[in-house]
Amino acid sequence: MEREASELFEEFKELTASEFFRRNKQMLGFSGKIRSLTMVFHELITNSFDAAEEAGIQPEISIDLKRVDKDHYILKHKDNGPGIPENYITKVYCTMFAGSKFRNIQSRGQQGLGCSGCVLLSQMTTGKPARVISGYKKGDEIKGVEMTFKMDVKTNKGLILNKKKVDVDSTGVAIELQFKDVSYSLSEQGAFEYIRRSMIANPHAKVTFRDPTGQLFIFHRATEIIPPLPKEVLPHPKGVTADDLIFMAKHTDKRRFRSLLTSSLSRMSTKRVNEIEEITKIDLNKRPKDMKWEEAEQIVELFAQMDFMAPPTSGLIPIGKEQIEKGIREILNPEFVATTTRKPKTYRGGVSFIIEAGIAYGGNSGRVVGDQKRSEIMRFANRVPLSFDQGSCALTEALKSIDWKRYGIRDIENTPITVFVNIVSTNVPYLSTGKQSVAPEDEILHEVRQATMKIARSLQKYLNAKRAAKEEEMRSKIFETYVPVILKEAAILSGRDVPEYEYILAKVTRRPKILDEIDKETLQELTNDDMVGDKDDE
Amino acid sequence: MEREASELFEEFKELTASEFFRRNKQMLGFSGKIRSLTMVFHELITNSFDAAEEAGIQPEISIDLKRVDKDHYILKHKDNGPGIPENYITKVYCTMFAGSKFRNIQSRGQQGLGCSGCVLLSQMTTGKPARVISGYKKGDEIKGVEMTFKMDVKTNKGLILNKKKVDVDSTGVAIELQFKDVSYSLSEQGAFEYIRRSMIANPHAKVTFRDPTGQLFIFHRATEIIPPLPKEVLPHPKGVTADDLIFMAKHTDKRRFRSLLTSSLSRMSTKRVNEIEEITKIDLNKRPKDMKWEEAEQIVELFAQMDFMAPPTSGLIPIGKEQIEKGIREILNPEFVATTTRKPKTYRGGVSFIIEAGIAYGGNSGRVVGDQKRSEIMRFANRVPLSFDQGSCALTEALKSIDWKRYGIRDIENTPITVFVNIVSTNVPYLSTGKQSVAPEDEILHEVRQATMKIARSLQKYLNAKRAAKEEEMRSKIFETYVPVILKEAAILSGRDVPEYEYILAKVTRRPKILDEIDKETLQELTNDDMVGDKDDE
Amino acid sequence: MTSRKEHALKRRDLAVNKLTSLGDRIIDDVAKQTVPAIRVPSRGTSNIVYDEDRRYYVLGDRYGQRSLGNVKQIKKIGQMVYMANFCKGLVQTGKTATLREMYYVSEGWDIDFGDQQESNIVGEDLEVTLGITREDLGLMPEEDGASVYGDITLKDDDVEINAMRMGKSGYTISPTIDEVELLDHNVERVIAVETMGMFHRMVQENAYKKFNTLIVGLKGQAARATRRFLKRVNEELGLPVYICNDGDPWGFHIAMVIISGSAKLAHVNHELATPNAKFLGVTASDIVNYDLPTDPLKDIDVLRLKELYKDPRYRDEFWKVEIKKMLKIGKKAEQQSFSKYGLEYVVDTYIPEKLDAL
Amino acid sequence: MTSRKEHALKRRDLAVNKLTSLGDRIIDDVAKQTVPAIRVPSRGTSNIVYDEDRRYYVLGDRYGQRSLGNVKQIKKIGQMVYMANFCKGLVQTGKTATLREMYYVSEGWDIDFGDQQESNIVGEDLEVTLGITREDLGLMPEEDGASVYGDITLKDDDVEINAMRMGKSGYTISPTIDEVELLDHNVERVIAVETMGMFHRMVQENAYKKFNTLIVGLKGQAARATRRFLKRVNEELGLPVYICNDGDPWGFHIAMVIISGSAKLAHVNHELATPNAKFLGVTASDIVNYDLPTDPLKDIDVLRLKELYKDPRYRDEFWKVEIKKMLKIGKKAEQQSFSKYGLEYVVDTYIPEKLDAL
Repeated sequence: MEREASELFEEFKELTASEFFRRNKQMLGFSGKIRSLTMVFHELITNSFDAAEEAGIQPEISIDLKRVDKDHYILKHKDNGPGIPENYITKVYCTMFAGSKFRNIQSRGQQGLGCSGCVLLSQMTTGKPARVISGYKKGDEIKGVEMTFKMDVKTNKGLILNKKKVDVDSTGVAIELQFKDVSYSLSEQGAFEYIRRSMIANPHAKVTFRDPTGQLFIFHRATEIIPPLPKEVLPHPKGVTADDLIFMAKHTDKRRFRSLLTSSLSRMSTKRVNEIEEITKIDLNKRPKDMKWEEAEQIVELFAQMDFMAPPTSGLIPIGKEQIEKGIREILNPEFVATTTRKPKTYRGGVSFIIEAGIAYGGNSGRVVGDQKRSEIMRFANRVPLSFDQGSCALTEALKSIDWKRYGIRDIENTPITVFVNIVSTNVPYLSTGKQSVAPEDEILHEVRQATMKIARSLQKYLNAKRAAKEEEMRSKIFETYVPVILKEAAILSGRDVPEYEYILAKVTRRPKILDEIDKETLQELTNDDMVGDKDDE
Repeated sequence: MEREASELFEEFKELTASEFFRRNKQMLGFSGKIRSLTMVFHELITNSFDAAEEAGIQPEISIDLKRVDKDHYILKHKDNGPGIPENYITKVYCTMFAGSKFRNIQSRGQQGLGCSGCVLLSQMTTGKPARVISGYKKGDEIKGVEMTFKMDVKTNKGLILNKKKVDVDSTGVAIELQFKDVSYSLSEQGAFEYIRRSMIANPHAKVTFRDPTGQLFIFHRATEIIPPLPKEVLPHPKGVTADDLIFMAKHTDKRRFRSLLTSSLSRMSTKRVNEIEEITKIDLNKRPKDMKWEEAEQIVELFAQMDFMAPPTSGLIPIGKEQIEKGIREILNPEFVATTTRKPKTYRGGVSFIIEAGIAYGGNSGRVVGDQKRSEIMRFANRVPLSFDQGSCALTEALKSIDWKRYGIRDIENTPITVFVNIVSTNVPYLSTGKQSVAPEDEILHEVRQATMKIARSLQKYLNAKRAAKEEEMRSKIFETYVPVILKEAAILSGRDVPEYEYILAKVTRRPKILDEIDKETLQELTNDDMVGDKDDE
Repeated sequence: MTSRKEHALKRRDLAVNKLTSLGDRIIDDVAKQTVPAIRVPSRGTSNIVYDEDRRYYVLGDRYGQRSLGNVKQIKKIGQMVYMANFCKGLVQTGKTATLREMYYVSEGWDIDFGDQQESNIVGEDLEVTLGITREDLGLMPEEDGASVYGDITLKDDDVEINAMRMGKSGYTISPTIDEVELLDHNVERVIAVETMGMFHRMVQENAYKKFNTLIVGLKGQAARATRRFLKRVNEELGLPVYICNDGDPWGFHIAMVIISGSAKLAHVNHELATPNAKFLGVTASDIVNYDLPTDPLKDIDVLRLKELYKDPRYRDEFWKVEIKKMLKIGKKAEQQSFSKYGLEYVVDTYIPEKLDAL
Repeated sequence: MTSRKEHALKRRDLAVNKLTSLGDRIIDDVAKQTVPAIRVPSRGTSNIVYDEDRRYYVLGDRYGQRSLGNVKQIKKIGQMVYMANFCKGLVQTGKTATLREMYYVSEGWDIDFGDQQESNIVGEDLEVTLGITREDLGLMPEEDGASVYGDITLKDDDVEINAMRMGKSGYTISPTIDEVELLDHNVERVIAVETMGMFHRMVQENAYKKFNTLIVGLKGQAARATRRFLKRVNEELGLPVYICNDGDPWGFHIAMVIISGSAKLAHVNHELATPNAKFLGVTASDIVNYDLPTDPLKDIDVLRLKELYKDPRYRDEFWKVEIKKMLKIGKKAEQQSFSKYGLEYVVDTYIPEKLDAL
């Protein structure tokens, strides 16, 4: 019984993004009760940080999580950012693929899915509307608006239920959402650990968190310095594809291709454009829309052969080694900490990134398993903690590949160490939608290794110095104890009297340490020989 | 330097789905050269299969892959399906989230991303348009149209470059696409293995494939039976959430909630609706739009307590054990094969699924590593091979948890076995967007284990019988050899003559096998005792 | 009392008869048109029982079959018959062979052994089926027995031997000890020690004179010949036997196997166990009382002690207390650790105190 | 020739003097206001060299330091001095002790040992520093030496011993063999075998009469006392020594250590090596010629054979050929495997043929 095409295509329809993700919420990271709640915290916190920083405000967030019933929570999240103008509120919270961060700029979020995803999850699990109070400046005035709304997934738009003007003291957004089928946990993947790690990477922020038991945690600022705002960076010639050029050409308002090139790409001077024209024989004065694919391909191939300055790094704002140290000291209170921020590098030819790393030893470093301390890895991308998919992540892979024994750490698993790694980039190469693990680009692996090995050397020095101090103390004691008894015994052996030995004792006790080192080597050699001799079969 | 909100929101924009996926192509499974090409094969083949079957046609596909340059290929894919009407062609190939399979129906593809994703990848890597020839029936006439088009990502729509009527002999779609940055491979994850596995799960299909070296592979039909068309199935009450009810209520054309319930859910009789009304005291005669969330929640909670018949399974069309066996015999030519198709079960309360499994032993079963044969697992979901993410997949997990030793297979890793598992469901719970691994739902794990253990027992019987035949042969030989020498030796020991022993020899040699079995047990006990005795310390 | 030589000849006759009867049984069965089958007493743990009266382990009543009509058992019955013929030859010519030698000899048989282990098991089958020891069948262990020092005179093949006139390492008990005659002695007791280090210490400190004793150096787990020797001096000469081992579960059990026999050799314990022998030390109490240098108990030591605690051979209150105490203090000590107080201490002080206390 | 007793006394005096001189050196240094340091010849592999003339391993010229001024070395120097005093006491009183006993005695010292291993190493330090053997220092090994059967008469502490009149297991070489006098003998040669199984076979088959030989049962790797005994019967009595071991790398090397000394004990090889001793078998050629039952070479056997091939002690063409042949056939065989041809074959056929061929 064959059916014809027109009949079959009667059922053909189009979905909105909201409908699509309603059917596929796991693609937003909402899978599992614990992970779902952590993802909500993540989306709201990063959005607040980004908004405040973009507005030049020191971020301050207060979060209140109330438990209504098993797996049912009310979340109140309030920030001190610039707020959202009234007519953008439902766009931010109800329209998927909408956002202000689609430029080539370093920011925590980037996909225009975060906030609307939280509203979708809330609505799907509880049917409750979202409530938002936004305070924002208009001229010198601070306006306030309160709104309750739902998401209309059929249209990918908001549906305002209620709206009124309110008086607010300051700018910022407060949102209240309800969730079911989520769960608050203290585990490594849970919401609390997410906040704690966020604070290490964002020592300039303040967060107040009231947990479901009513306990209040205040994470203070470790520094008053607001990180500079990352600048939008034009793509680097080595990082664009022919498709990118064609895409730019299609959507530009420039009249000539040459001016499109200089204005849309970094490191692209008129001199370079002339060179390109000369080599490719392509008329770059033509209108961008007339650029053919083959020509774009030709230009991109030429890019690969030309020498350009590395991409500008003004777009990359690392946390900075001092700030990381402050964050670590504030949260982990370690015995020793070393941090480093590497110089910018590029991967895949043109995407610049910076690796920062920190090692904390002792204090509250490491994680507690039973009554033992184990080492732990804290991964971050643009200051955002990566809580999941540790196994497949390039940052983990790079750290695991380090031979820690070379740095005097015999059993890294069972050492109270926290290793912190942050990758800063306008374009972090995530492995999947969940944005929880970084792709193993060679240059990234290399940089993480280099950064960590550098600070591991500092840790080694610290541990060595600590050991040396202890040894020096024992050294004198050994001579004072052993010399008299040995000479007494030698006297018995020779059948003579014990001679005066004050001079000898003083001589060996005061012996400069450097000599010992040399002798140690001699002895080492001897001992090694002995060992080999012992193992040597007859 | 604070900036105010309105200024910040000047940069606010909305993306189309196409733009979004252009920036995130890895979310469509396009990551890595080999995987990208396999995904393209996957999308086109499943689409062709689905289309042909939906139209009641025995699928026949021909594929031609030409290598233009390193990592640069031209793919020609032609099917014998019902074709696509002219005005739907660009929708199918250029609009993301558009498709005809968003119903609750078992089909291979389901997300409305597949074909348009392939066009997007082609365009992004080569800038070349797609060329499609579609033949479709209109009334008694077969119409033919040829089109070249591109995708306009800014609008998520097609951009027709060229269109003309053509004469065609039969219905079906031929598409020609170019790709760069992809790679053809013979590995387990490569395109060739993908086709081979597809043929095992779809023995009713015929595929002709010309590979880049020009070699022609013809995969013949192993059966002429076209699988029946799966029916659309209404959701089961135990599988819906409050959000689903509200969503249905919002988009229904029914006038009363009670009629919405009976018409939108399976197993929902008027008697049931009356019960619900009585228990919840909710007026089910009200208009669907007036249904409140709390009421929907109340109804869903009640669903959980009520007894319903299991979901109708007319929507689930398994391959069938005979058909799997045919597919396996055609492709693997094994020494032994056992297959099974389980009864439908449900997971998460209301989603029905069927597990099918097959075991092939000997012949071309297993995969060749070096000069050794290893076992291999072939995973399928609705007849579609799952090539990636084997590690995290529930099907793999269930198979690995089986104690193969219990089935007489001592070293499963190094046995020439292919284990085939197919999960059939209107809603396969994939772990991620790539649709390559199944979530570990308890019921699914259980069914896979049960199915596989059942056929493993058949395999065990086969292997045992094979061994037994060999043993029986050796048995007679042993008696004929040993009895004379033992009696000769016993005679020497006793200092007497060797007695007549023909009768005894005949007696023991002809001894029925069943007695041996019993004696074997006695001996086993004795031997075990001996062993324990030996190990026992003094 | 018959002389040892006559005694030995009697034992040989007995062995030959028993071996012959095995062949008879099979030939008789065939003549009666019955499928021959041999009943072999089971040596599994479930058939090894502690005999409270005899104070050692014996075999119970369970049997297994070796039938000519069973494809798996026929090989074993064949091996047994071949082995019986081989042993008959040994006994008749007065020779002996090791199991290893027999294994190689079996290469020429029509039914040979897969490995040494298989031939050892069939050897035990034969022992237990005929109810005589492997030594009586001419199958000797490779290992020599203990060293003996002190005033005892033995007669081996017409040679008279005095164990105080054989050098510092004394007389070595040979596997054929059953054919040795105990001629004469001038001692009051026997003290066996676990290690040769302690044996030489005892010799050097003239313990044999001080205690008028034989000194036996066990060299760890006592060989069958050693156990047979200790049983004979105890029962034939009426000498009390004392065992002084390391203070750990292994030392305890070396002594216990001498006293109450081993589970594994339950079928020959009546020839090997010396139920009258006494454990002299080192005990957990000694460790505490003498403040000995110790090592901590390892996991395996603790495990072994707990096993011993449940073993019927350790049912005496003395053992219950000492095992519990050792587990409690979590320490063990070697005999030689008495050297902490000087090399002579063990002979001058420890052993006299222990003997007094008994 | 001085009597063994005088010889022993001389050795004792020498030991006491050497020990005293160690104390003198330290006291002298202190008196001269020099930090005392003791030079200890290195026993590392790089300082062990094969002496082509003497045909055994000796120590080279490299030294290590034990300085009172070095925080790591001072402990070792202290342990050495304490141990020297302990040994001086042993030698002066004519006693001996095991290393284990000394380890326990050291509990009372102000500088003790972390573990037995540490005290063993310092013991070797003392041996090599003073240039005398541990036996001369009164430190005896725990283990007894080989068993000896045959017509030789020894004198140990005024007791005369004949090794053919000591029972079937013969005379046991004690660790104090250096104080035993070789009084008289009536043999032409010495044949040493690796296992006690073979020893008893040789005794039983009257090999001592047939070949007019002493039979020595090595019990695996030869103890120091055994090696000293073989050297003495070879050099003092002029008896040729033949070694008949299993046909595998371990059997080869047990023989070679007797012949050319061990690397590990390079500092005392002049007292232990018997360069004139000869390897009698089993060789790879024997395996082939006599068609012996074999086991396949294990990985570790192959590895060991390749090591031996590079060892200077195996530089003879004979060894090169036999090692290569064994690697090629990939098989090894035990002495007892001759039982394939009957128990008497090894004595009646194999050994006579091998002795003839030498």
